[in-house]
Amino acid sequence: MKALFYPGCSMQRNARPYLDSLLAIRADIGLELQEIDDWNCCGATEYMSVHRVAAHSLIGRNLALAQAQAVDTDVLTAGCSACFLNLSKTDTQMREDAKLNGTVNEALAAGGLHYDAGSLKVRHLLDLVCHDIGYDAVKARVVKPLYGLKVAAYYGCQVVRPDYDGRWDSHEHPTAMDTLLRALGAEVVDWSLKTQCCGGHMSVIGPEVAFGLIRRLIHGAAEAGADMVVTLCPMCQLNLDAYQVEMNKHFHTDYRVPVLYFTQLMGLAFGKSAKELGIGKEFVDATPALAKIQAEAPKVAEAKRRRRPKPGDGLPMPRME
Amino acid sequence: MTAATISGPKDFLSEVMAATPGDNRLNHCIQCGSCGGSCPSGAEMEHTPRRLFALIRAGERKTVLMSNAPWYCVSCYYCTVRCPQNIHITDVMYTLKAMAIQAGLYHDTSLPDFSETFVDYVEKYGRSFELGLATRFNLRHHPLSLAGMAPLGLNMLKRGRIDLTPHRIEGMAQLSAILERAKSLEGVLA
Amino acid sequence: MTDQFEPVIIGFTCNWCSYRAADLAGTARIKYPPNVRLIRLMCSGRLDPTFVLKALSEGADGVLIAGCHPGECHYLEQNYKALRRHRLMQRTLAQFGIEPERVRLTWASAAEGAKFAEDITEMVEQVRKLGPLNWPANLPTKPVPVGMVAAEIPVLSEEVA
Amino acid sequence: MKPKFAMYWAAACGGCEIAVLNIDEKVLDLDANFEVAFWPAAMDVKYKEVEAMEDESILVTLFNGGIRTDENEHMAKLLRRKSKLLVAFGSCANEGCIPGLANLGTRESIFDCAFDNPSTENPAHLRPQIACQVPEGVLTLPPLQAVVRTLDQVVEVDYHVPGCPPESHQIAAVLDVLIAVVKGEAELPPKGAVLGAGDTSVCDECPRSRDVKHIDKLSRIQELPVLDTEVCLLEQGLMCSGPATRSGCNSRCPNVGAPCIGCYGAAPGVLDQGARLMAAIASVIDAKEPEAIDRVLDGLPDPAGTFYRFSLAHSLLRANRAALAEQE
Amino acid sequence: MTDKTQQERAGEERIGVYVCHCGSNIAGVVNVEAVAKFAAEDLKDRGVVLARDYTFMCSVAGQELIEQDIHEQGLTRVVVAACSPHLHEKTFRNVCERSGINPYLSEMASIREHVAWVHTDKAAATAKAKAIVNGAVERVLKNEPLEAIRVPIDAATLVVGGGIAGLQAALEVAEAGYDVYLIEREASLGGHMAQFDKTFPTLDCAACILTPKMAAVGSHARIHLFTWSEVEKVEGFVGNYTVTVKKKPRYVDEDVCTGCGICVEKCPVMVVDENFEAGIGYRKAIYWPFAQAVPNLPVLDPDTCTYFIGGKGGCKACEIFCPTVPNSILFDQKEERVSLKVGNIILATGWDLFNARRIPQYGYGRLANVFTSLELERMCNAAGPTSGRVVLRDGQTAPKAVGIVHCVGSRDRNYNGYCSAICCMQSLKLAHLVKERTGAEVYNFYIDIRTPGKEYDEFYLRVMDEGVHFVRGKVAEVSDVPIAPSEEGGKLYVQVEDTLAGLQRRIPVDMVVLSAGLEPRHDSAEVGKTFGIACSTNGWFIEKHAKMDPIATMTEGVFVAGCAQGPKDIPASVSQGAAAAARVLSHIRQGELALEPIRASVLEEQCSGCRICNGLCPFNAISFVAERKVSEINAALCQGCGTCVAACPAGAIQGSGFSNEQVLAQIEGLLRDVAQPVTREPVTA
Repeated sequence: MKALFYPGCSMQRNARPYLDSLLAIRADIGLELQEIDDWNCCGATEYMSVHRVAAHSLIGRNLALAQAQAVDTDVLTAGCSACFLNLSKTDTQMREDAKLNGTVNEALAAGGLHYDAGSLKVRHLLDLVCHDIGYDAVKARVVKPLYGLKVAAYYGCQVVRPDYDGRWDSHEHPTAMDTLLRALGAEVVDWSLKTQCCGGHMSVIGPEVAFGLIRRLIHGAAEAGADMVVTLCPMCQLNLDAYQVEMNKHFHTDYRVPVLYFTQLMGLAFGKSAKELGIGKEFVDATPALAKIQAEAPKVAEAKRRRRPKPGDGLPMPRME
Repeated sequence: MTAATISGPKDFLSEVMAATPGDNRLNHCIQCGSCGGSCPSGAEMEHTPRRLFALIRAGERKTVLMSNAPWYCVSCYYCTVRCPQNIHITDVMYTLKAMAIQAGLYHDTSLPDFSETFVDYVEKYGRSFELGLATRFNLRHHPLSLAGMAPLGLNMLKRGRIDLTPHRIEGMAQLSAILERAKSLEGVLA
Repeated sequence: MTDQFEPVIIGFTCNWCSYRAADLAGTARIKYPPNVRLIRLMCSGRLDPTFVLKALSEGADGVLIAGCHPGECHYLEQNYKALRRHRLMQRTLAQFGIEPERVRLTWASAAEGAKFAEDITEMVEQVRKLGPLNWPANLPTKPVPVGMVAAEIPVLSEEVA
Repeated sequence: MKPKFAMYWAAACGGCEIAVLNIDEKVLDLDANFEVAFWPAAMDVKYKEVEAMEDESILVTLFNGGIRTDENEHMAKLLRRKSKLLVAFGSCANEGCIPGLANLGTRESIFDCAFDNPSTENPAHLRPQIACQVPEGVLTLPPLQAVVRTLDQVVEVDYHVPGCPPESHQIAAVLDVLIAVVKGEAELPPKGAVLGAGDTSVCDECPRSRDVKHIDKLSRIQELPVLDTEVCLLEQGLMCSGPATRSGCNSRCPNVGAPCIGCYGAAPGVLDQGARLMAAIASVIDAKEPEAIDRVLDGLPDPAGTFYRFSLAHSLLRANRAALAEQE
Repeated sequence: MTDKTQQERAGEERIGVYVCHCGSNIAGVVNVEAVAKFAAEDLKDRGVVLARDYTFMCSVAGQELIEQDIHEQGLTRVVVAACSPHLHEKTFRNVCERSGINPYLSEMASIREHVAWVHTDKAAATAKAKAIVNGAVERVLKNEPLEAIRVPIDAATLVVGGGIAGLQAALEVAEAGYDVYLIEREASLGGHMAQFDKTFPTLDCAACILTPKMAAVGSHARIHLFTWSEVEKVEGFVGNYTVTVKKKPRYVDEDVCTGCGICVEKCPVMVVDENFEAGIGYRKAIYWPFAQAVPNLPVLDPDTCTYFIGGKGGCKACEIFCPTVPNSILFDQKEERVSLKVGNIILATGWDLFNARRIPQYGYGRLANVFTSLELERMCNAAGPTSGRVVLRDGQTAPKAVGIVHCVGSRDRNYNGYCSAICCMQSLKLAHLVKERTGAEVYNFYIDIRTPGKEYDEFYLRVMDEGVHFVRGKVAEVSDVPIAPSEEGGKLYVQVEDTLAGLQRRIPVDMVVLSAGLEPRHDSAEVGKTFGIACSTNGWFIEKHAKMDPIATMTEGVFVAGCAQGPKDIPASVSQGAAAAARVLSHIRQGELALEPIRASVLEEQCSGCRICNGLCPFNAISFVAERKVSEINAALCQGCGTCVAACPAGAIQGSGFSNEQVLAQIEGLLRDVAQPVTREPVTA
């Protein structure tokens, strides 16, 4: 499939491995990306805090450029959660709020641009991979399954919330990335924190708050037995990876849970080299975790034969539908 | 003639609602606290979102705009999706931040300053500039911790994960024109 | 009142929701402009396009049709018939040169007095902007033919003949 | 002396005149019982001679055609004065018919359409003039009025014979009644009566089988590959006006697989045929969401022209607003 | 229809117009004298012979004024310009009837709700009032005298649902001496109430007060029980319904089985009982729903029975051990259909529990020790899976701290926006039971405590006295993960803003109980369709009037009782069941029913049988008579909406009370002040 691509500032630099790994795997999954020419920063969560109309106009410029440049696609994708949310938010709010729509377009007109709200479908990269390209297509490309690697799928906040277009099965416990990672052969641990906050910009402006949140996630992943955390967002990666070191200092702990992008794991399973995928640029070294990958699928204990419940057995768990 | 439902001078609640896009439903708050309970940084806030909304209703403009709460919002949107009244809480936080900056009310300038520094870079280059942002922000507000954070920056540099110079987009003039017009329209929506 | 144009609008309401919404607006003393005159039908499904045409041709500047919300019709789903008739009527009326704002369909539950009042207020303003409809009655024609000026009698030229 | 009979052709196609001739040998009965005083299509009698007649000296005038020009109006008033019984004969006189569809546009748009279209050669964009000098003197044309009006919108009408044209067997029946009255064998029908038509709608005479209706698509006849010969055309997605059209034609069109286009006008007691059709068709559209409804309605590209194909000039709205505005 | 022109009719009729002041309610804004004068003078040629204004038209004196005028002035029609017809239409119709003119020859003009109360400009309001009066005068001229439609009432009654509301209704009707058919979808009567342990606020044992009622119904000679059955089709109309009931196969011979229970004992299959035991207990493949089931007959579940699963082979233990002759186990039993004739129907179909899995942050289904309130009800019940012990999912450990979360799925626009009405009291009751049985610390997390019932708030205070903790705040999430190093593992943390303290709190507990709300039955829309009644947007059956008639529905002869109409507690359900029965008994005692004559009818001579109208009636009142090629409307089924009247392309359907002529005349009247005069050049004959 083809999509317009908004890399965003982070992917260009601090999340370069995310971009590199995406570029490395795109051909395998048949994803053609058309980068928006001369895009600008999305404003992250900061611009909106200062000027509202300007923030939407800043994002509007990207949408307008994308609309004008689009060839054979109306899908606009981004890998960064904040970039994705900003693009999606402006599109949605322009659609729902006629006044905002008019005002933003008036501002865009100053630059000779115009955006028709709703003309693009703004989608996060993971959404495209899971729901459009599909698990089967991904599975078909796996040459080196990630057998034996235990991973915690971490979605963070802004991809699954507020989820303007209803793309995910849950705002709290989504399963798409879990299924994707299983398709790669990895074992996905069950944990309760997959959409809890990584600290966001608090790591810069209020590190103590952020450290607490980072510790909870890292501790939770480790408790659940994960060898690594897999993420889909540059900010989450940065906070959990780079600030893990700072957090350890703060709490006098020594967690070493590496944090990689899902695209990097896809690349590994597709047989790409670690270097090609930007593995090695992370702060917490992923090598020990990746060494656990085995050639054979681990044996799964056979399901226990059903027997008649006896007094003293536990109460049955609720059936999940 | 207008319907009697909208009457009297604009109170603070109406003002905040008007400045927040879409059907934000702020007037429907039932004070249940699911926002405050869900907030990752709620423990650090001077007022939980719920309490801020009660204060907004009470017309306590100054208290609200001086509160650190909006600045501690990490945009995780838990409150928004969990709110039983579907109030666009995160968006309201953005509104309050913008209002606080405009009114110059928030007492600790570091948090607004972070946002404004970020905005400065974007307006100058069209892209964000992490090194500049971190350095400038920390120099101004946490000069002592700068040294402590230095290894982090160096390591970023070593791993090729940070730029030494900002990247400027080609259409800077166009972007500036758009932003300038946008700022002149800022009041239109409220 | 100033001498601004005061449109006259005929409103068709259903007995169960919208007429009661109007009652509620009254009980709640919600003010709205006095330009709408209501007719009670049992259901918006009773709305015969004939009524709309009759009203427009008899001097109304607009027609408001109000029923229960979709899915809440007291006769289960008759308001959908009103919806369908309204959409077809809009297409037809456009060919008669009647603006869509003049024939408005709205839903109001018995609890939505305020909403109904707002709908009326909004519609009155819209129709006021459009100006009077003044549908001409069946007047005798004054013969003022297009492009024909009786004073100058042209000579029939050869080539045209 | 035989009572006098007249027939006049105003804004109409002439089909009504042909239809009268189509009554075959019945026309001899007409001749046997009436003296034809005025019938421009059949014999040469000048307007002046009619003007000279005594008022009410004509027993019955069959007036076909609507009122489009000053001449039409003049003749309608003249014949009203000269006739005891004025019969609006055929769809044009009764409800405007196809010429009445021109009411959806202004005179200017009618001229533009007639004299400047892809099939005309008119580089100077000439338009007909009401008067024009020729060597022999001044030639005049009657001025076109703003809208087509029906006969009863201009003068009082005694009887109505609908149809485009009225079916010959119905004309024969009407003549039989008139002759019986002349012979003193029958009473005149009550004033305002509709003669030569049924009291129900076309479906009553239509042999096609009918069921509950759910329309999920409206098509034009050429868009349907196969047409069932037994089943109601509306149920096959064709816009058939039969349910809202007065009976009397023996469902001529549906019989041969063409939908009824409504020429006999509204069913008895109906104020506005188009409104009835709108209500009926919209009611049985099988869709609830506005978009889905619109998709079905897209199959009806010209709703006003379809629902008011014959009855526009006699409908509640009568004409496009712009055309009516010129009237004043 | 009449051939008379409006003008001719106006000449014959003598209309009285009465303009009410309603104290100052109307007169304060509308110049009532001017309106009366307008009617008297300007509408003289429309048949108005007198017009009066009076302080209170609805007062006895006001009514007498009209009566007197009818007698002395020979009025033939009456227009009252006053409040909304929804208030006093009946009043003035009665005045007409008393005075000898047909009640439907009166008309109300609403100049209070629609004029005086909503406008401030007196001149404009007066002008509008005149227009409305003008419309009413034109309309009343077209009104036809109408007579109520009378239908005989079959005394047999159908009650759908054997929960507490249905049981009450069935008993009341049967006790009055009439036959009742009681249809229950499950295998036993009892409904949700049978699952409970204690009932609030008195803490009566639910079984102790319910089972005698079940037994009374089960043994009542007048009550014909159809359990394990569903209503499939309803035809006919009030007084004369034909109901088709589907009896699902029980695979047990109802006439032979003695209910000895040997089959259940011998059945080797044990499965989780998702139904009665709310998923925390077990049952056999052949089972009783519960010990006191009425009727006392087991039911075999073919989806779990070894014999059925194996393609009808193997096991058959139930059949082998069945002691009756002939054998009560009927593996070949088929679905049956029974046709019943009834005059009235009471729907008491109850509620479903909100599915707590829909709120992922509360962890139900994921975190073992998160329970629903219904699970806890079963646990507390001495006959339940834990014999009344309150334990964690391991089946052993008693909790030391329990959090009860209120408003789960209720008062929340993401799920159900409404308040489920019973959860506060249920939560308080469960808090009491947990405290009583385990001594645990119990926390109630609530948004508001709603205790608006007799002795309810007293119960709240009692539970407070017992040391239960109350935290005001909607729970944000329940987590099994400690955040701070100081937090203990193995606990559930209830994260909440204590809104009264203004603090974010994380309270460690062993067990979380979710007070799940009440939802309409999952198939309420289909059931509503079967019975010709509508559901609100929330899915509850819509009553005829929210306040004045919460028991009847828009379909005559169909009544609602209990939670099918909306969430309510046991006393309210019992009351509504009894009330529905009273309404039915009133119908039965009247013998026949007078229905409002606002109906559609087909003028057969004008109907050409096009069948446009045939699919339009949701009440199936329109049928096609093939022999005569015309459509026909059953007046008793018709509810008078008029959709078919509007849709008939030939104008062959008449709507009494809201005829084309009436509405068109009203439009003319309403617009007389702005209409352009229709002029036709005089024809000189």
